[in-house]
Amino acid sequence: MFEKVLIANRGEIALRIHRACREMGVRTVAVHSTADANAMHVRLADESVCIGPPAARDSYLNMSAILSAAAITGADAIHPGVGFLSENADFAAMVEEHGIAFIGPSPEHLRLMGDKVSARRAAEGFGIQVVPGSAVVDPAAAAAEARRIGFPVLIKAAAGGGGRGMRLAHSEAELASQLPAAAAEAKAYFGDGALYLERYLDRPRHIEVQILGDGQGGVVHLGERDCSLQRNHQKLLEETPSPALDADARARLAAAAVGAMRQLGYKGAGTLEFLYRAGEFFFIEMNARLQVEHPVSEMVSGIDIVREQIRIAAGEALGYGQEDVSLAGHAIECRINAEHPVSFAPSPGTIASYHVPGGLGVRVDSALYQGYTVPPHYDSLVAKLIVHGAGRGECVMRMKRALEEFVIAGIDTTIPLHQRLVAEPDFIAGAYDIGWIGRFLAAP
Amino acid sequence: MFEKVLIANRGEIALRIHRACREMGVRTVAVHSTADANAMHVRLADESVCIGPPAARDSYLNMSAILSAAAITGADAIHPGVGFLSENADFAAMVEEHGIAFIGPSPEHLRLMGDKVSARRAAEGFGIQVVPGSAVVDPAAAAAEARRIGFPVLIKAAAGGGGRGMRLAHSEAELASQLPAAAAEAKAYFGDGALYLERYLDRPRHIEVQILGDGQGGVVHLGERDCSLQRNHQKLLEETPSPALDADARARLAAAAVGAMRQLGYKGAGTLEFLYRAGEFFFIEMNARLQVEHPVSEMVSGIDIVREQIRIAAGEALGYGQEDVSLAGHAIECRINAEHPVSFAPSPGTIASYHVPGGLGVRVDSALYQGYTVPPHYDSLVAKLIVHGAGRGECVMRMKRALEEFVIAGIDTTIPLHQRLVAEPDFIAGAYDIGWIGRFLAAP
Amino acid sequence: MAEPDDLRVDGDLVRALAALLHETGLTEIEYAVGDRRIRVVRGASPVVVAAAPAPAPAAAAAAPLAEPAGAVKSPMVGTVYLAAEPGAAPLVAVGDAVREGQVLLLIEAMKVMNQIHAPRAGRVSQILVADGAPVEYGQVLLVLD
Amino acid sequence: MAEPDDLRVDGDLVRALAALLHETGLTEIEYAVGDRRIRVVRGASPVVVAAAPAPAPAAAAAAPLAEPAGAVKSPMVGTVYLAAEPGAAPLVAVGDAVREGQVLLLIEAMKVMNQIHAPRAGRVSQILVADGAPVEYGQVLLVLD
Repeated sequence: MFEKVLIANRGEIALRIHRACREMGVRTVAVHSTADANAMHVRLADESVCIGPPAARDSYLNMSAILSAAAITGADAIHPGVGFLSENADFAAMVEEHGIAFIGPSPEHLRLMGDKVSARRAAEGFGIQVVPGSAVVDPAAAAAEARRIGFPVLIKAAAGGGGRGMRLAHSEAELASQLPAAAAEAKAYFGDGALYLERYLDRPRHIEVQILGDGQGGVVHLGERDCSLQRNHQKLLEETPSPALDADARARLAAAAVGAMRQLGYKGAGTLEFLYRAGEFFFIEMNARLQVEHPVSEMVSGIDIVREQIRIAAGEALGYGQEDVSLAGHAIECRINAEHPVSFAPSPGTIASYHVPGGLGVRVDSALYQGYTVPPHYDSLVAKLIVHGAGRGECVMRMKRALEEFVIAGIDTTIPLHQRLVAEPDFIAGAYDIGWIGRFLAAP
Repeated sequence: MFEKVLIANRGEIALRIHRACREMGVRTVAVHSTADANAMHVRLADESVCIGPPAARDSYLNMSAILSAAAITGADAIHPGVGFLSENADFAAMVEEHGIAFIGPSPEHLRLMGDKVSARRAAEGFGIQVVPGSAVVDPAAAAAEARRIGFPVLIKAAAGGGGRGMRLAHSEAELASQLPAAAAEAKAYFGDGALYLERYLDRPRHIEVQILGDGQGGVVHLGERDCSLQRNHQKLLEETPSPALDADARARLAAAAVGAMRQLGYKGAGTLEFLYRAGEFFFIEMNARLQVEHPVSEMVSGIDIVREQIRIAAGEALGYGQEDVSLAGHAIECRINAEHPVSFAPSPGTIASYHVPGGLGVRVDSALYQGYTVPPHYDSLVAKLIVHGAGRGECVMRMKRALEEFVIAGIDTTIPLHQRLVAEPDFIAGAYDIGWIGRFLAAP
Repeated sequence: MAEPDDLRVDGDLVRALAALLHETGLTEIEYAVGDRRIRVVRGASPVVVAAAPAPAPAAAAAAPLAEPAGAVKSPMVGTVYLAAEPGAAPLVAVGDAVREGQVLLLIEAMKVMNQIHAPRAGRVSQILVADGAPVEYGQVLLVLD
Repeated sequence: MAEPDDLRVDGDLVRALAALLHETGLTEIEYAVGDRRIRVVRGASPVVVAAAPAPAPAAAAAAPLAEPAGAVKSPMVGTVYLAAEPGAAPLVAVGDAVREGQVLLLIEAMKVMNQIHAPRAGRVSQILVADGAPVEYGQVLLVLD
């Protein structure tokens, strides 16, 4: 096992990793920008190193500063967390070249899954259905492809993610007019103008499967997560199991994901994301890293995903099979952002008072504390409220009462939005799709 | 189901009950003394009624004030919580006479279990071994009985509890000299000078079984709890499963407890307490109510014990059998008291800062908040920190890191004591008995 | 003219003013007589209030924060009655002079009627409860001048 | 009558007023008699400090809170060297006058030696790092007068 893990991230996920290390008896190094000198994970870590100014490109994305921090502290592993460098194959390779373990998949797998086209090709190779579509070679070929898969079609940046730069075309004329703009946008956002065309699915759900592989033949899944409640492609609330799946669909999905990861020889935690509609799953991408919403899978499986990541990176085998994993009850996570609950205007600032809900089945993952100042430089996620219950109904009621108890004063948060959400008949019925939040927020 | 439950208690257990009600869609009435006007459960409840001055006898033990509060608010059930009136058969009967449901066992069962002698007789009737001994009729009979069961013997108040008024006699001479003083003490503490004599067990463990019965034939157990870590008969830390039991002992214990409760037709949550030594269990008493340490059983079973109490009191059947109860992983609870961690001097006062640990497997049951003032009138329990993990080792490590994160400033608490405790080799090995804490604290 | 050694702090005065601040809800009092001057300020002390979730409405009307000097408070939880029996005239009315020990109100608790007696002689200046209303312990029932 | 130079701080008086502030929950007391006047204020600021758990020790020495005006800070994380090569004389010593742009120290990061230049001319008044020590971003390396 590692002696000392450097946590190359910030906020609640850095604290999450610190906690897992602490519980394994592994020492921690927090790295931080000058804006995060008072962050909770910095205060709790065994050691901390300031790696740069507030801008992420000069601190949390500064590979040489992070590697230098690992060198001066003698860390023998780096956990990249979520976002920042977590899916950067070059960083993973560089870490390993320095004789330090990268807590994540191999650089090859990061590279494979980091590009939508190669990821999709790999999925097809593993026998997983993908959304019909293909790379855009030229406008004429794109038009022919669009006719084959049927309008409306979605134009995406091949190197993109997070929903950025997606465009919908309902006709050949629209397609022709959208392509140049989409290419320019892709180039601007992602440094690569390559485009991708695919069938547009009407009101699908976003359903993903949590995988753990040890790279030694061991692969298990921890069930699916339904992340359909998204605003501008940002997930707001996730739950497991999905209220939309029956046992057959669930078994098919899990078998496809596990089979693919076994063929790939995948090492680490990862998530295969799918669109689901009317009994059919279409692979969209794989996140070859920890995900923000991993806690809901932990709540139903009892498996500490971050601990498993660390064990796997240290060369340990899973040591258990799918038959040893039992998924019990239901779990829901609300992402609490430092944003106005109606306008979604970011709301950094000082936490005037902070009181978290407690009791049975309630978990809070947050790096906030009373008196802490949320800096304006990073994303707005400040707390994850996760509840677990025997069934979905109990779980929804528990989330309601936990939201009632949660006090975060001094900044605006999305708690009031979540309170509205969990009282909505559609949510209570589990009847929502990836467009539901957009329609809900647009309603008068 | 009830419309409105009056919570006849205070502190964290009142909040615990409020939470269960809230999650069932049941409205809550908090009753409180003038000292508790700013208590968390009072703030969160749908309604609140001040029932008297700080002294418990005039407020939380004031039956007519509580019944009047139920009358003026229209509550259709009363949950007595833990302590105060929770085991008072007269109160339970009075509540029912007023047409209000008492969330607890029948007055008859409270009466049966409220007296050590009748409880012990009942246990023997159900085929459960008790510590050899009997009621003290006169000094000569007591001496004969002591010779039969063997010295040393323990002299207890028949109506007592909490370890008060217990005396050890190593010889007939000691027995003769102790009896009058013990009778006087029993009279002073419990209003009843009747005494009880039993075999003294050397370094036993305190192991208890959590039971749920619906009074309609349904009885399940939720495993045992090891509560051997006690200071002056006050539990400090509890865990489940007990590190001392093997599968056979565990099965025998559970079968005895479930069998007894089935014969009794017990309705409600209850706990049968045993002393355990060298493979043998001896019944000591039954707590016919919710217990402070119930959360550890909830963590491993996934069953909300307070919800079950409410459902049972509302006339519902359990609806599941022992085969549906699966006990997974390990759970530990640390009782955090407002006391100096070395001198145990009570430390009421204002909470200057409060920050609870979070993350996977961590639960906090506490009614504290920053700015709250712990009143000097009641017991010193201010928070319960409960952790759950796949195994005992993981659980102990999680408790360590959670204790590190817990901040309660402005008053003294027993957090530092718990930090010492979880680092002790004997605790880590699970090698402790009911005298361990006493020896640990007496060590230089 | 005050001598230098006259600058002693009158703790009782400050305490009295602090009590006035609390009672009145003011946050600052400044007082000057001739060349003597005192000013007391109370901060917005938001911690207690802010740290706690929004309080739920009380069942019965909460006792007023600043209670009048002649307040007669409820010694028990129950239902208050202003008259000895339904339809009868109220036991007392605003403006009535009452003797010490005179019955002012009745509170029913556990099906028992409890008489609430005047703690001293005086004149009824306010009646703060309605006939048949629920009352909690310590709630102000009426005020004697 | 007190002379101006008589205005010494009466510690006991301040302590007495501070105790009164605590006792009464006030945040400010101002008191004046004639030309003598005292005002004590209690801020509501301790929350930030109190709310956080005890900070863990930093890997490298934390930058001092109040940094000197002529502080030269590390632009990167790495290992600092005072000499151009092992065994050589230090690049600068306390008391040396340096030109703008002169190399003061070296920081090795990612196996690359980076020269740290004087931002302006001046005299080296303090060197705050040891040869071979790890440094973090923003850490004060040396001070120029």
